[in-house]
Amino acid sequence: MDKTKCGHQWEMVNTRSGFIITEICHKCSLITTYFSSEEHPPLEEYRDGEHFWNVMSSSQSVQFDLRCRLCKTQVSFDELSALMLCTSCKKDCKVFELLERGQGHSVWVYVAFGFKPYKDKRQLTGEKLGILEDYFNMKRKSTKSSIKIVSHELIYDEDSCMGGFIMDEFLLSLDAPANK
Amino acid sequence: MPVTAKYIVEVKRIQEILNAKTWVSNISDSDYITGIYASDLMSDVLAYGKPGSMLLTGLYSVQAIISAYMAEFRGVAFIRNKTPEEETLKFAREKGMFVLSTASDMYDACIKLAGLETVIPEEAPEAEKIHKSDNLTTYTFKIDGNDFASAGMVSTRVKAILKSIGYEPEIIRRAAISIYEAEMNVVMHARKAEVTLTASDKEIYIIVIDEGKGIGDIDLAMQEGYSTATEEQRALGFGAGMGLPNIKKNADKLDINSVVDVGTRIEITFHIK
Amino acid sequence: MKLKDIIGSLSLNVLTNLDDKEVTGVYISDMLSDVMSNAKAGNLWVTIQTHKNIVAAANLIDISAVIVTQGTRVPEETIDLANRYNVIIISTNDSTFALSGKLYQIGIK
Amino acid sequence: MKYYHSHVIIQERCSGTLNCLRACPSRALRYRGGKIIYYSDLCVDCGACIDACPENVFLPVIDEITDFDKFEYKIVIPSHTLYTQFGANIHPGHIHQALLNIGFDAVHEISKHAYELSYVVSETLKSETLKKPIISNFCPALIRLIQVSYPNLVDLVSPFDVSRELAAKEAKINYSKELGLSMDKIGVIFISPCPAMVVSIKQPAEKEKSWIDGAIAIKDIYNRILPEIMKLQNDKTEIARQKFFYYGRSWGELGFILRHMDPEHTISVAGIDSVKMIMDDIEDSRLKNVDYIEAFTCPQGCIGGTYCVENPYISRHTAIMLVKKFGQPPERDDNEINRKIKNNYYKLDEKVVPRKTRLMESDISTSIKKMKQKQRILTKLPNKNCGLCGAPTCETFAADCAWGDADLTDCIFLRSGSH
Repeated sequence: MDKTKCGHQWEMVNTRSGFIITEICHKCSLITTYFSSEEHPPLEEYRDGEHFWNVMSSSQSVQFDLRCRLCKTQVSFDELSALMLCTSCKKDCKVFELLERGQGHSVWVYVAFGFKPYKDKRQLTGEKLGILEDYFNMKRKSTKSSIKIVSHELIYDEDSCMGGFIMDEFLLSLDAPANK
Repeated sequence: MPVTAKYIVEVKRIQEILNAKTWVSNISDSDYITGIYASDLMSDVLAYGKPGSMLLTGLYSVQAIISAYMAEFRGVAFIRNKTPEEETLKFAREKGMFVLSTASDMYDACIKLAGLETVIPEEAPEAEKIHKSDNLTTYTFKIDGNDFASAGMVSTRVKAILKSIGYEPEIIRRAAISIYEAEMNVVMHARKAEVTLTASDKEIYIIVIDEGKGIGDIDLAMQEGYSTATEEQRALGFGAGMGLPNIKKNADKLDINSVVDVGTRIEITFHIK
Repeated sequence: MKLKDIIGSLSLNVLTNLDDKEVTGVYISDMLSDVMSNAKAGNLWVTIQTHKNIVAAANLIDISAVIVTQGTRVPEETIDLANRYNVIIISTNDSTFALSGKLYQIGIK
Repeated sequence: MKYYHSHVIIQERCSGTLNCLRACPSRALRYRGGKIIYYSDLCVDCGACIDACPENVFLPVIDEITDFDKFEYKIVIPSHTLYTQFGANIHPGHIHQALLNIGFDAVHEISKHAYELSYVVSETLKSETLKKPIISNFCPALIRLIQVSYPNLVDLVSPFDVSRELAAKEAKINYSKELGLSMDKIGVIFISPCPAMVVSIKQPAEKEKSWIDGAIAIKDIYNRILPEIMKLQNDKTEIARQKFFYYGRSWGELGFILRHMDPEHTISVAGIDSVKMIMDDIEDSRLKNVDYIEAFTCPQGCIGGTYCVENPYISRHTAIMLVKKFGQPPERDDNEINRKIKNNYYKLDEKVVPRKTRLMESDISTSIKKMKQKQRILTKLPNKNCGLCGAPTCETFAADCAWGDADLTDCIFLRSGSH
């Protein structure tokens, strides 16, 4: 079968549970994020080249691949750390612009975040974002709305992002996130 | 009609029904659990889980077993064939808990186990409802008769708890005064007593049950200035005969039951507005 | 099965706007990442999570409704967001386990 | 609300001795992930951490003398406590002269105002309808303690401004008139015995803004004025008896506010644990016939402050000797004071209000849920208070877990199951 012509039907395979760990170097304030299948992040500060890493947070999460039922093409999404539903924001942000444009047509914008530091790590390609978007839209039954997945690169200021993250940061903590 | 579920199931039945793999057993054939709590959120396990239950969870962190232990659960069953970590198993072995895993997902596991539930309809008296609700916390304290040196300790601790919960200062003040007076009564007139504080979003409820000489005439004891304190006690500034009247003045509800030469039971209630 | 029938027969509290949807199956989890990877469109999602992030997950998967158990108070913020995204949030005082039994009894497999 | 605090934490200096955790009476400190965690909402600025840390991790935030060069005219108000730091043979006049020698333009004495204030309070206490006992607001750490732990008592806090503020107000107004300078060109600097008073100047609990422009620690100024004092002693300099040199009868030790009041209906207490006992008694209405309470969180009163140099017991002795040798009551014009009372000259603009802490939930049900979790956790903890989890006690650890700030696995006893 010609894979380029296949009208892919994606399914989620090879799901792996683990933790998204965020660390900060207290010397240069650089932040790094990575996926680990080990529950316990390094407790003590450790040195890696010129950086001194300290754990900031760890959230339970999953990694997965998408595979086409028809042509068996398998795409890994190891570059994806989390999806965030954009809800409201400053006007200058391109993602919010997209959201405002889409609202009337019920297009909901999700931002796919990669792992930090963004410039040093492989990030999701536009093609992969498209596949992910197709997968979720196909999975959805609703005809009234659809979703759009965009890269974190469109965000104006990540630190002020107030969207809804699909990650499980607070499961282990005894404080229910509702009260945060 | 209020319905309470009675759930008593042998652990080996659970194993069979869920077709579960046993990682740590620590259980005899006749061991049973009295409830099932299905959750991935450990804060709720601690807040609402009932002792004797089993935790059904998809959270495979070691926190799961620790939270189950804190909530006095008998064991944990992991769903979706999760392989528990060695640390979890070690903890379970040390604390005498069981660890199972099943291929079912949460809904599947729940409905299989739900069939075992014996549902007994039960008329719950209105008064007991609040004490059966999840929104309360209970503390017990002991008081020794004649221990003037420690008098006031219970009141201080109760006050600290009420403050942490965040009740209005006014109600805390009234509760503190009432408990202090009740405490003094025990110290002066009884051998020992147990104080139980139940705090909820609807009321603060305090029971003081003492073993002692009891109150012969409650109406008389409720009169300001009436006192059976000894001369020595009065010389020290105690026993002005204001104890019970003062509680009545401060409490929203006061119930006294007493049997001479056996003891007294005082129930003090404060309503939260 | 229709959502309105389920709400009616189990007398659940609807916290958001309600339009009737077809319910297919139940998914129980308090982990958003788990819901994202395992729940199916049309599922009833049973959880005790109340953070606004549940709206992001429910909308992504096109969940028919979220049922919050244990009478947990759902923050305004979550309800507002759910209304914006047509996500339905329902609440019950039952525990997750007790509710599953009832859902099964009324015939949701 | 962002609270101003008396110290900054220099994390790099900390090797994890845990001394501060145990010393902190408000349980505001934790040690997690190699760092000190500071719950500033619980902090009462008592300075115990500054004293307890052998590595100087807690750096007091305090002004330097050069910070005041921007003012055209600098008036210094020494805390009573300063006079007790040099021994009983040093006349307070020499201390004043030494302060002038190092560059201040004027010294304004505080004890006149303390004396005046005690009269104001005594007059007020005669009122039958007043809610009693009145709690002295002299010690700012006590005010923070009441705001955080005894919210029911805020109404009892003295409604009058404290002597150091009254002194600053008078100095600023008078000098401004005398010199023809606008008030913002006149700097009033307080010499403080403790971090709490510094905070009360930077962020007063009961008014918009302090009359004082800045504060210097006694220990910082000590080394500057000591050589000057020694020089004055050697030269046998006559003490200039300028008109603002009043020698009050008291110097900041426990009991000094009460000197001028009726001892039958007053209680004096110092040291944070003892203060808490008294506050508990007030809450339970257990103190009968007490009209006024003077309380200090430092042991022995202000002479036990973190910024003092001398041992408080020696300071106490010095204080007694100073009163005996040089003490003379300042003149007091009761009619003038009565007039000012009528004009609300002494009254504070705002009331002290309770402070919300991180442990207070918005609704009772959530609170109860948390308390229940805490209680359940606590029963499973070893109650050894070892501090290895990074919390000072098992109880604080249980609360931290319930409020989501700590992980159960931080407890080494829970992990290894060795109890």
